[in-house]
Amino acid sequence: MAEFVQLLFNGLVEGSIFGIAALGISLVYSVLKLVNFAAGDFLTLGAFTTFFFATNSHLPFIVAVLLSMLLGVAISLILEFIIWRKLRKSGAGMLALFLVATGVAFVLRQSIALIFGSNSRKFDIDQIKTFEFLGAQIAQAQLAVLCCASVAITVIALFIKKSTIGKNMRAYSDNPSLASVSGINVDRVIIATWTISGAFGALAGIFQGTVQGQFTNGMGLDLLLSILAAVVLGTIGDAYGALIGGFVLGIVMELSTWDALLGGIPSTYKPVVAFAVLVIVLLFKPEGIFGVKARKI
Amino acid sequence: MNNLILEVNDVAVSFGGVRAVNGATLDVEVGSVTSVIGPNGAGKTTLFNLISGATKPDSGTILFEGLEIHNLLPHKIADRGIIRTFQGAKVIKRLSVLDNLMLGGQDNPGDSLVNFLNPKARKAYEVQCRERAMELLKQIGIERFADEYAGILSGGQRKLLDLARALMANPTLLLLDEPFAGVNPTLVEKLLEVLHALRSKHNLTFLLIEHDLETVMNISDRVIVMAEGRVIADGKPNSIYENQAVIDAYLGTRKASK
Amino acid sequence: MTQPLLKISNLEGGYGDIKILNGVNIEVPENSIVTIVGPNGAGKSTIMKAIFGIARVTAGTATIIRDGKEVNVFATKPYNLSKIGIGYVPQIENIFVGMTIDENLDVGYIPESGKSLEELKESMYVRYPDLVSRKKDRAGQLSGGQRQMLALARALMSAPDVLLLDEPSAGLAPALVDQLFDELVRINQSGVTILMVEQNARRALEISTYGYVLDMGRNRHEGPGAALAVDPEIVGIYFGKRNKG
Amino acid sequence: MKKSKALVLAAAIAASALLVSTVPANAAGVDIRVGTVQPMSGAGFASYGTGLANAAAFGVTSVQAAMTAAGVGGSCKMIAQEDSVSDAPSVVREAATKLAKSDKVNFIIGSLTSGASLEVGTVTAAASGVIGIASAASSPSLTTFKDNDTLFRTYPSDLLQAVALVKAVSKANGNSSWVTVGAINNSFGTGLATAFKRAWIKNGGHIGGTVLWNAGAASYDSEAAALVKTKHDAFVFVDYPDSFAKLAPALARTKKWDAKITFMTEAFNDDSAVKTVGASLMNGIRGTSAKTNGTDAAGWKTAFTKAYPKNPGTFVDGSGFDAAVLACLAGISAGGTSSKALAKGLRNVGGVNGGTAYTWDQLTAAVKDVAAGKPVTYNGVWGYTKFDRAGDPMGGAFEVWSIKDGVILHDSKQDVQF
Amino acid sequence: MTALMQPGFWVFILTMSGIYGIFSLGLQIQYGVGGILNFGHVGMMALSSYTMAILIISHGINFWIAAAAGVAVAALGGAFLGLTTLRLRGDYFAIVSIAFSEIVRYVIYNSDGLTGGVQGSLAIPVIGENYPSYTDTWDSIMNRARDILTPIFGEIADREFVMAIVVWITLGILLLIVSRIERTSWARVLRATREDDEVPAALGKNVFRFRLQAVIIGSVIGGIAGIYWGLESSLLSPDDFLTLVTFYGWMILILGGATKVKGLPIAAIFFGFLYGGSRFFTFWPFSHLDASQRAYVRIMIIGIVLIILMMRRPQGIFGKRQEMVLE
Repeated sequence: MAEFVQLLFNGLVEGSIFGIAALGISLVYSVLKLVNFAAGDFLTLGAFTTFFFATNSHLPFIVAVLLSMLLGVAISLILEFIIWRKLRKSGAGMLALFLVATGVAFVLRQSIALIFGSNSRKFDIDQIKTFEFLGAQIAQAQLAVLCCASVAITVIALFIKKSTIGKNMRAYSDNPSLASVSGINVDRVIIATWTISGAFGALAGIFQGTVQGQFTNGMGLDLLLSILAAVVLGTIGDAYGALIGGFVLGIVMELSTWDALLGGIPSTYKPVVAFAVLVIVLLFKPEGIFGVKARKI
Repeated sequence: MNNLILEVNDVAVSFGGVRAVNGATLDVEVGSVTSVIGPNGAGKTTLFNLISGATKPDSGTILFEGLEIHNLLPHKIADRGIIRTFQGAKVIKRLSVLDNLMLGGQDNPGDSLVNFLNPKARKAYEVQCRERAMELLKQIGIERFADEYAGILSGGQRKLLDLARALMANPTLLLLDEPFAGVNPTLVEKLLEVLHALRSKHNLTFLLIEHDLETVMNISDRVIVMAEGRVIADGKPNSIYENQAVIDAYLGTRKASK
Repeated sequence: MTQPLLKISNLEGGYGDIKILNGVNIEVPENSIVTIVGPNGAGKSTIMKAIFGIARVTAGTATIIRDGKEVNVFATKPYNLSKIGIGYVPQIENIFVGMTIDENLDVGYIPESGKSLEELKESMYVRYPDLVSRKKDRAGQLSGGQRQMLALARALMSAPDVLLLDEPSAGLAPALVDQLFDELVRINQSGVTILMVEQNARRALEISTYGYVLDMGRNRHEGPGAALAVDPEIVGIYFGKRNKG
Repeated sequence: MKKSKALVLAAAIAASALLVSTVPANAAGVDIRVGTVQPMSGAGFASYGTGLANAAAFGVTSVQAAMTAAGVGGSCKMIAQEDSVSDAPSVVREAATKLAKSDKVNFIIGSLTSGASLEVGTVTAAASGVIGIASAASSPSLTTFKDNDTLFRTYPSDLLQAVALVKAVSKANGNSSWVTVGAINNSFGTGLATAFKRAWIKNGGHIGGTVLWNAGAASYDSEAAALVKTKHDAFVFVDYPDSFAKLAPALARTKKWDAKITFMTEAFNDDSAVKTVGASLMNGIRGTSAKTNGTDAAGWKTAFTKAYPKNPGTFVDGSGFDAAVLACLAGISAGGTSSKALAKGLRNVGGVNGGTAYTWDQLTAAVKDVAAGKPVTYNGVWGYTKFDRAGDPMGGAFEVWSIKDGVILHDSKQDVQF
Repeated sequence: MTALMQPGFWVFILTMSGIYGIFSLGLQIQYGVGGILNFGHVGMMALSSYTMAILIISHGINFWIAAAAGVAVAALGGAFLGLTTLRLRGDYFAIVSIAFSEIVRYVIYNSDGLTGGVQGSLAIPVIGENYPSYTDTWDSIMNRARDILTPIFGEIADREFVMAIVVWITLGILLLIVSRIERTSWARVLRATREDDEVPAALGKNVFRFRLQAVIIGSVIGGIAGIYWGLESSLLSPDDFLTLVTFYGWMILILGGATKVKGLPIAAIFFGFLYGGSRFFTFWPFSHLDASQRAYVRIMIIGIVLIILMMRRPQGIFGKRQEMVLE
């Protein structure tokens, strides 16, 4: 039992980080039809800049986090203005956008390495402090991340559901051509999308750095495929789906190692389990967990 | 011998809790022109999707030439001889107009990769298919676009191409989904002539969805009226105008009073 | 004649390299219903698409009177057209199918309308009571007629001076066509000017103040709607002989 | 090009003449060309690769300076330092091919991982006049690899390392104790883990369990749970500091892990490693590493950091330095540029044929000896340099170090000898 | 600059370009014709090269049979991928296909007893003593060919030179076959499916069959690339089959113009020489950087070139602009 609770908790923590990163990717995809392969590197950037602000510049951690999120947003917007906007105007398809995103990922990843070096970093956060819950050791830093991430996603999901700009975003992803002729400020929608994606990308990176205690410039890339799996699992474009997709993936990956289940799969197979879950779910629900079967017209 | 080519028995299907077709029963006689009319959302297009296999029914049966087809995949149903057109006139935009038509060719040996090693058979068919396609293009008057991307055609021209492509497939039963909507009246008449010629020559059966009542009344042997997923009336064109259920559900009082 | 609310002069344009409009002139007086008819490929819908930046404009002007001042339509970004009083209902895909009915209305609202969101929404639900009970449903679940009503309501949420409609009756059952044209008259009576493109030429012209017949991207005929609807010459050429009787 | 070709030719003629007459070599001097292949830009390995590449460059300049100081002709130059991104064999192959065919180097130092180093071996075996020196490869595969004697390494084989670990663990816990082995799931980790397990069982011990973890895993908590669940008197972990820094907190959180019964490898015999993981988590951890006598490793580190202030600094840096120094010395000693001559040179300066022992701060004297045709024993900064027939460093002493309050203690009483 | 003039390395780059070209050709038939977004293509390469290596090393099977079996297993992999997931929407299929290749890679990574695991092909278990390396037969053929060619071409004709010729002849033949296939009515149907499933289905075409065949043919071609990849490396490692390699294949495909095969070999060479050639970027301003900074900048340059190319010519070097803008 204790082990189950432990694995479940670990899975939830990881899942919440997947979820928060997945949200940005999911939004960008549904609004801009862009599979943002550079998203992983925004995670790395967020963690490294937070480290820089907090540890090198001795700013309070929360200030460092906010500054990093701002930076993530700024870079997302700069890329929008110098690259994505022009590409969309030239009528570039999904694949062209995707390839440019890999190009952006190359540039971003190498820039981070060039600026911050290849050494690993860690935040000045106590990783060890735990309390016992049902026999499981719950790490305080992890619990904090789980709470913050879940709250952040819920808030953003509510924002997307209720606010004017959120509704406009959904309208744009639903039907871009109609949106642009029905008084929706398309530029503002796109800026909002990049803002959320940039800020949440950085936040996910900071959370991952917090949970693991240590990170290198390969962090984002290592997580990217799992995050993409979470996006698809929770149905592309669904904010809550991103969180649920992340949770499902995180929990399944952790629980797969439990001996009570089929004797436990070696933990080196965790990524295989994650992808297998993705494939199996899609076989039964081809449009993801939250997908709706559409009426053919 | 049964002269019904198509029998739809108590077919139902729903999407996300909404019953699109709700126990529809109808049949089509060999060589007839049958029109399906009805208000929007009555389930007409869904009915077509069911017959052509694009949608699987939740319950009910569909028989074509006396054999069940409702569990078959769309291409199997097409192989049996039911060919359809689409409401929005679907053309393959990035294929040439000619290629769009040649897509309709049936039993093309070139469709099978095994015949890649048998170029003789492939090419013979291809030449024959191309000739036939060009002939049809001339009939619908867009042969000058043969080698252009179909994506450059206007809405009306796409309708024509969609129809011609269906004819390429030598159907026994042709399902036409709003073939005349958005086509200007002069062209509609030309189309009707083509269809009439085909009907008399090949004993083709037509089942069509159409909103333009005058056209429907002119060409149909029989009219089926659908509303809310069911058949609410079925009979000779003239009888429809007098049917109170049809007036309520579809025509509206003003039209009927005319 | 006073200055028209919306004026399109010598409009030329099309898609990519293909030219569809070859100099179109349309005038829409305030509080009128103006209908554009003509055969396939005449460029009817292209006029509206040109105004909304979907089709390319190569020459010509379009102006609208807003608060007594003349505003250049082509110099306004498509999503700002609602702010200068132009509403638009495209022919297809004219609602957000993945969003609820209520949200569709929210999205159509702009603060520049000068009215409150709640007030406008309320008036829409009064106008289209069918929609009230389905507020929380996804718009994709609506039937064709309801969709068209929702599309109209969505466009009206910006409280436009002029409403542009692209084939509003296309694909509607006859009974619904009647309802629709009745509704358009009502909208017009409430003070909204209408410019529409229609295949169902006769019905549309019957309710129109003025009509234009377009062919090959040019003005061919024009005149008061009712007169145009029965002009034998025009009927013969453009509406097909069957429609005569 | 023409000039250097002529020089090489002259050197070759001179060398062949010398082989007969055994007169001291290198009056004319040889131009030794060195290149490195290391993962410098990819995720995960970049800091190791960069450190090794920098250290190699430092080694080359050190010998060059010594040559100048000793008045020995010729040169030793770092020609190019190629990046292998993440050490994928195909990329290593590309980089090594460039060094061998375009840059015409005599020595390729690298790459980091065993698989990648074997790829270097494939290139050197096919080319002529190029020797590969792997700087961090520990896989036994390198020993058996058919490299035509063109692939050497400055890092001990897992087989050697495993025996040292076995000795250290059995000394602390007894021969028949239960050991749980944990390793990073790459060739470094699994190779040594497997070698250790075999050696441990042969030694009469028991294995309580084996847990592997992926380098870039999203979390390490389930791995930690699996580790502490096993029956164990001691842990043996084979890992890099970067990934252990993520595992260690997870282990600590289980409250069932004791650092004092944990044995690790030389990767953690390094201040930066202790800093990466955190001193509190490392308290009491013991480990083995190769030991060389008389080398001022700390002094070297200071000198290296001064020369390369931006160097990321990892435990393995010294191995790259040793490889470069050996390459340059071997070049001087070889008196020719054929693969055979260079290989012979490497053995000649690594101590196989005896000779005076020199360390990194005595290079001028070493160069003088070598140029005079004498064999020397270069005692590496990092470990052994005495190459056996397969090009592997032969065993000597391993030290057992331990960490207390962030300080690495070297207690020679615990050392294991072969 | 003299290093730049040495042909040896460029011959190697040419070989790799050719292998990448073959790899990319597999994607061409899937995407360029069928519109299928396969991001797991590298999995097929892994399957074929590992199958070949295992059969030769562990079972002593004849090289030619092993190579053929490798391609066959890649085809089976394609069939499996297609049968299980081809019914998904395009973008979902793309992500799932990544999952497929990653599963293949992780299984290789963790199946020590079969594939040598993380140690690479060198650790593939050998039955008996003195089994050959999997490249032995091939190497002897290459060396024999080299001995014939050296008198004609001189010193440059080394093993690599022969390899380059063989790879490019293979690519040439495959290009010919694929361009022929693209002119059949089979390809016409497949092209139709890339835009719309319903139209071809309504005309009696089994859309799924056509797509599945496209994936399998693409996988066979990917498998052939895998065989050459294995022979060129002489050592296999799971690290060689990262998703990144699939992306390189896509870059070549898109640069070449996706829908036309003729641009593909040129794009492959462009990519190969950009990738390998950027190793020579040591001149000003790169001379101001140290080696590790240059390593970062090199990959950055590849990214920047890619971005600029796609922005300038989103349809690729040889692509048709018109195909992109049709509505």
